[in-house]
Amino acid sequence: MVEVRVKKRLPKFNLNVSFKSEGLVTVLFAPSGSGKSLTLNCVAGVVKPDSGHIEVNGKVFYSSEEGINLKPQHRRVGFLFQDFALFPHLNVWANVTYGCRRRELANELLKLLQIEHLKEKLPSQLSGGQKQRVALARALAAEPELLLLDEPFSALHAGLKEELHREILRIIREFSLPTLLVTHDIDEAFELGDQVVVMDGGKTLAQGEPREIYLSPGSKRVAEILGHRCFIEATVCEVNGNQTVVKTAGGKRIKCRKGPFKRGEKVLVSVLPFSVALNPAQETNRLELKVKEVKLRRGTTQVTALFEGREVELHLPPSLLPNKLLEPGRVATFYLSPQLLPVLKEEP
Amino acid sequence: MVEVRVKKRLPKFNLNVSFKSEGLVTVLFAPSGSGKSLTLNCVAGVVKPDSGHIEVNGKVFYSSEEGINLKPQHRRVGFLFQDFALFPHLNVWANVTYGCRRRELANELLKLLQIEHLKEKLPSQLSGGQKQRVALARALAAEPELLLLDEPFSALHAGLKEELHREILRIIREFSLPTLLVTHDIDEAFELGDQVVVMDGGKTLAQGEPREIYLSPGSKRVAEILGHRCFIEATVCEVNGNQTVVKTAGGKRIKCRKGPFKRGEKVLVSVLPFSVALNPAQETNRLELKVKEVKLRRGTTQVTALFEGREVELHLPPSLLPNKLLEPGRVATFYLSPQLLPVLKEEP
Amino acid sequence: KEVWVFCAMGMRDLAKDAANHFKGRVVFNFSSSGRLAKQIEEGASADVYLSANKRWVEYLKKKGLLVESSIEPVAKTQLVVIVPKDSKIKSLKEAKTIAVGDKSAPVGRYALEALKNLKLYGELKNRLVFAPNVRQVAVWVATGNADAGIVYLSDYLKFKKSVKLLKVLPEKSHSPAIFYGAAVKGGNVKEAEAFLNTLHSLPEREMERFGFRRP
Amino acid sequence: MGLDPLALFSVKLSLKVAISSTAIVTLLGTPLAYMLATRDFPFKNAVDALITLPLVFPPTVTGYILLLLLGRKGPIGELLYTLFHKGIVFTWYAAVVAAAVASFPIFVKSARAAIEAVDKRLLTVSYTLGKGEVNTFFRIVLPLAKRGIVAAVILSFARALGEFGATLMLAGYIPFKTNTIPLEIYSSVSNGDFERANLLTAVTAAIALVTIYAINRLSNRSKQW
Amino acid sequence: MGLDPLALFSVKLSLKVAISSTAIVTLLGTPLAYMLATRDFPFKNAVDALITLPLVFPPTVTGYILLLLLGRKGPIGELLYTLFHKGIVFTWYAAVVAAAVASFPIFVKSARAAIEAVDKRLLTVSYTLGKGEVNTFFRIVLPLAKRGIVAAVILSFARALGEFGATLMLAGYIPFKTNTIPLEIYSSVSNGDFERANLLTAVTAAIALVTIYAINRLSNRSKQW
Ligand SMILES: Nc1ncnc2c1ncn2[C@@H]1O[C@H](COP(=O)(O)OP(=O)(O)OP(=O)(O)O)[C@@H](O)[C@H]1O
Ligand SMILES: Nc1ncnc2c1ncn2[C@@H]1O[C@H](COP(=O)(O)OP(=O)(O)OP(=O)(O)O)[C@@H](O)[C@H]1O
Ligand code: MOO
Ligand SMILES: [Mg+2]
Ligand SMILES: [Mg+2]
Repeated sequence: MVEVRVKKRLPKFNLNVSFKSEGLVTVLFAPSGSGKSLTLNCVAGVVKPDSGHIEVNGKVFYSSEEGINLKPQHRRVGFLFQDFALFPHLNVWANVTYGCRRRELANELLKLLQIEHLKEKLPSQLSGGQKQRVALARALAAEPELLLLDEPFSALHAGLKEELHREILRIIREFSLPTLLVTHDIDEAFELGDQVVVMDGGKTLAQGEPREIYLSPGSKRVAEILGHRCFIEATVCEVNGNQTVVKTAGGKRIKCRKGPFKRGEKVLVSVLPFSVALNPAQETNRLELKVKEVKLRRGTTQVTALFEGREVELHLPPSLLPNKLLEPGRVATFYLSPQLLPVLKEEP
Repeated sequence: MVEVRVKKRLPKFNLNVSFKSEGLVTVLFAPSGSGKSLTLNCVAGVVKPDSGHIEVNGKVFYSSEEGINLKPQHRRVGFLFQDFALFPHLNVWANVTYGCRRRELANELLKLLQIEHLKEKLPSQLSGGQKQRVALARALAAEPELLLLDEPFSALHAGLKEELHREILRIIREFSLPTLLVTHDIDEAFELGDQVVVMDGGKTLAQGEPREIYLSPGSKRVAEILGHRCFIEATVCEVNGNQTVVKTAGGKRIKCRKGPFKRGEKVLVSVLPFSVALNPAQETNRLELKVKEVKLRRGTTQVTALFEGREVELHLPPSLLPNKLLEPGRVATFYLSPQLLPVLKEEP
Repeated sequence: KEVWVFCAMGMRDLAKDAANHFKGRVVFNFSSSGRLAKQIEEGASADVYLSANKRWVEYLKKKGLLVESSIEPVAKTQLVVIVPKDSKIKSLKEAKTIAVGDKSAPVGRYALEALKNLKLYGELKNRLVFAPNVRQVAVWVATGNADAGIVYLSDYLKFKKSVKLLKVLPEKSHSPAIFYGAAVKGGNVKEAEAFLNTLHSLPEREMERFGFRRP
Repeated sequence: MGLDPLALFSVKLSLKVAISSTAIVTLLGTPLAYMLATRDFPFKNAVDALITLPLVFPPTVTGYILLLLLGRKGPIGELLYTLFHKGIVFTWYAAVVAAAVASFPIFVKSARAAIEAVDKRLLTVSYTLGKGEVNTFFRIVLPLAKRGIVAAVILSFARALGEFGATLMLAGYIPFKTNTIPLEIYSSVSNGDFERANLLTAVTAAIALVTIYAINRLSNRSKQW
Repeated sequence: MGLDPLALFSVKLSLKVAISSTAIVTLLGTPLAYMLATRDFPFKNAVDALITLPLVFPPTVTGYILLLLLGRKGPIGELLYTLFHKGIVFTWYAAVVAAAVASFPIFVKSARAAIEAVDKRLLTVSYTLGKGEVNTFFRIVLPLAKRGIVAAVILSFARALGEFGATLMLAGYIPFKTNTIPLEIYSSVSNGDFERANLLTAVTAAIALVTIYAINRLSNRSKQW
């Protein structure tokens, strides 16, 4: 269990985060410069908050009310810093074993992270991704009671990243190691996170399970941060068991994901690119849209279409191509799945 | 036009790269520790190669034969270092304008990269993503004749990354600025690259246009590096105009992507996860596979199925769910599109 | 026009007094006799050289740097034993540490000579502490770190406030402590001789005030 | 309790000497320290050792060696004499030379260590941004080594202010001409005039403290050089 | 051309004095430099300035002040006398004290600058890895400030080896007891025995060069402390 309530004023930046997570892995998800690293620094005791309360598994790290401020060396955190912060004068082995006495553990970690052969090298002789793995090994080798990972896989290639996702999850679960993970990769958040905390400009905006928060982000800002791109203004006209039915400005009725809305409420519908269903089904929405642009991407075909004058981006499986209907200028029929059309409160 | 042929011995690492690219943006794609950064360092003149030839738009930077070794300050490269290497004692503005005298340009770049408000801050007061953008601005502000970008967007969130992709491409095209780009993100390589150079262990393995090299990687190693995961052994049994037909060990005939193969040749078929076509079509392969695991991901449903005892990973659009047929243990029918089943030479 | 006088530390105050009586302007350079000799040898622009013994005068004479006719003794003083003001010591033998000038400083040579002649050297040899010049001896005694010290009478007079006189060394126990003066070749010889004359013609009483007598 | 004219002169002189010496040492020593820190050249270690010698030699010996070199008969002295028709021995220039030679090793050693501590990659980065070595030196090396170089300047100034042995040998004690404070203090002590010596010591201390404070302030204020 | 017994003794003594002094200065100076570099405490600037003073004062004045403090009538001297029934003035300990006081400011200033140049974040990182301040000091601060601290050690050693003025004042010139090389050189020069002075000067230079070389080698070899 991790509880973080922290206030900290910096010149031109105010941090005011607050979250509590029962899950093992809590992902901090936020745009660049939102205070993620700062939050981790407060938890690790590297930065002293102005006020607040930080507690991990019942151990109070910091509490302005109770006057507690544990020294960093007594917090037992394993911190992977965003810029690695390896000790430049120590070789890989000395860096990794700096905080631990168990050689076997260190050896195992090096093997796991595929940096065994680099034991003797100095940080200045490592590539970016190698440094990142050494930093990860160092954090894990200290046998921490809390893991703080600041973008731990950002410098790794896909294959290795996937492998390490699995391994790290295994370690975290094996030792029931509470973890705060910062990532910019929404798929990584899905893959690793039990809880996702969405932040912006130093504040916590929302929190929830990855899938839940992604499909019901609640507000437009949270949706944007999570990667939603197209929003359509509409009015709720029907609320039933598992759907919210809305009416757009153009009068089109669209079946959407359910949510806590009242009839007549002004809302936004987020059109997720992969909401496209390929077959008509009973529930799907049928839309005739004018295709504006078709782009081949790697695992998908990206179609930009116009819905009531607004650009909507839709992703189709590449196996559909070549598809004569999807040429710029033509009008094509799309079926959108209501479950992938979240409804958001319209903000003032 | 960029031509790079470089040899350099380091303790326990040999760099031996060689490529020539007519495209504007050349992506270096390789696993961590393959020598990408080292290659950029050689091009910038930061590291002196043992031998080779480096030429950009007709200007020879280095040539061991001709005895040319231009000083870094005369190469006019804009280098975004993987670890940013900002000047710690200079604020953002001074860092960005360090190599240029044109204030308007610097201002424009700061605005474009959304770091205008940070002008007065020192690097130590910036977040990771902010540092990265300052480094990018600094590289661009020097009005270089060659751009070297070492993972320029790795610390940014998706929304900003997409925006910057567009902007950077615009700048590169506007100034016809040849660019070497290192990235670990295959989608970024697709988005930005005119040419992709695949490297491994210090050597260049392959080169080509992103889509072309992705779908016809030629060898298993290149395919792996580009993110292919499942390979099935087979023998070519028919070669026609736009398909290669192979037969698996289990006797199943599979229509695959065309390639330079001869009948009877032993090959590997790479099963791309998004090769799944949703409808049966004339050309598609019909496979009955036993579902082993179904995982909900964000934009996709990941199905692990067994093909002749081997695990195959397939991605389905999420809008298909819930789908009773896709339960672990059941046998389901999948249609695979031949165009997304590249055939590779089997290596010894 | 000014006269440059290179003056041994031991007769500093006397020379300054002479300068007050002199019509022209005097520029002084004080140091130990030896060091001054070496500076002159290196070509320092000195006009007058005042040494604490004959040895350094001879040294420069041999190198042909002095106007030989001008070499003459200018003053004479006595050697005395001083002890800290609050000392209860009655004789030099009771002192555990005795400060003297080192062999190079004329004051030290005189002192060693005297100790040897008084048959004290063998006994006191291991209690001696050597100072680079005469004033240092006085400082050590004045601060109570040396139990006794051998200095010129002129120094005793200068440090009277913090030291007391134990005894005056017998005249015969050491070669006479005579200061010499000379004009330097290549310098302003005429003015130099004028200054030396002023020094020679100082009244006896005035010299005694500083602890000196006419040689 | 005031300063007599001679003491006052010595204070002014000492300031002049210490400032000149520090300026010379900084101007000559900084490039040398940079060379020693960043380059490999033949006899580098020899140069390094040679510079350290004036620190090891007792000041009197240093003074003596300088006298041999700069005196009227010395190789450099003769040259100066033919060029300018006067020597520098027993002038205030001699005091500057003595102070400079005495503080040079301290400056170079400290400044070199400071420059060596600068991340060499940043120099490379500066080169790639089109800046040559001189530009890079002033905009990157110097600011980043600032603390260490300021410490070196302070040490040099202090050492110059206190230089005694070599000055006495090379410049002599000439009232109203070469009587720097240390020489004047020495003279006072030899005169048994302890009060004057104490006063001058206090003045030295005051000058040193004020200067150190000023240098520190100045260097802290200007974030950028 | 050999060394007479007295000269030989002075060489041994000087080595003993310089090594002892450097050891003391390093042991006391390093923690102080660390405190000055990383902490804020009241009168920090005053402490800093106070340490610098021995550098500013002419060595004779420093020696005189030490004599007043450590002499038989001085506050510290009296204490030593009641405790050990002997003083240190005119013993080789006095030479060590003089050398240590003279080299302390150089050491602390240089070492402080070196420690200040260490990236403070790495200390934090060490704390988060469970290491306390002492551990962190030895495993992070010291190795990273090594170059600067080694330079400081060399400067201190050289300064100690060359210390003359204060030693002469505090230890006196006592043959076979306190005659360090500089004092012996001075004695030779005043005797007009220039050959012996030159020989001793050469010996000093040799010792300095060998020691500096050795310290540099030693510190380069041990990549980790
Ligand atoms: N020492 C400091 N002084 C002033 N402002 C600071 C300081 N450190 C950080 N900031 C500001 O605090 C904000 C949050 O920084 P933080 O490093 O926590 O961001 P982040 O969420 O980790 O971003 P990124 O994803 O880019 O790493 C930034 O806007 C940054 O400019
Ligand atoms: N100075 C050096 N001495 C010895 N080996 C080095 C040195 N610099 C780099 N290497 C090695 O060279 C190899 C290539 O390094 P490089 O930084 O080019 O990798 P990269 O492809 O950029 O990897 P990444 O994606 O992790 O940044 C690595 O295995 C690294 O360990
Ligand atoms: O000239 Mo002195 O005072 O005997 O050394
Ligand atoms: Mg961050
Ligand atoms: Mg790299």
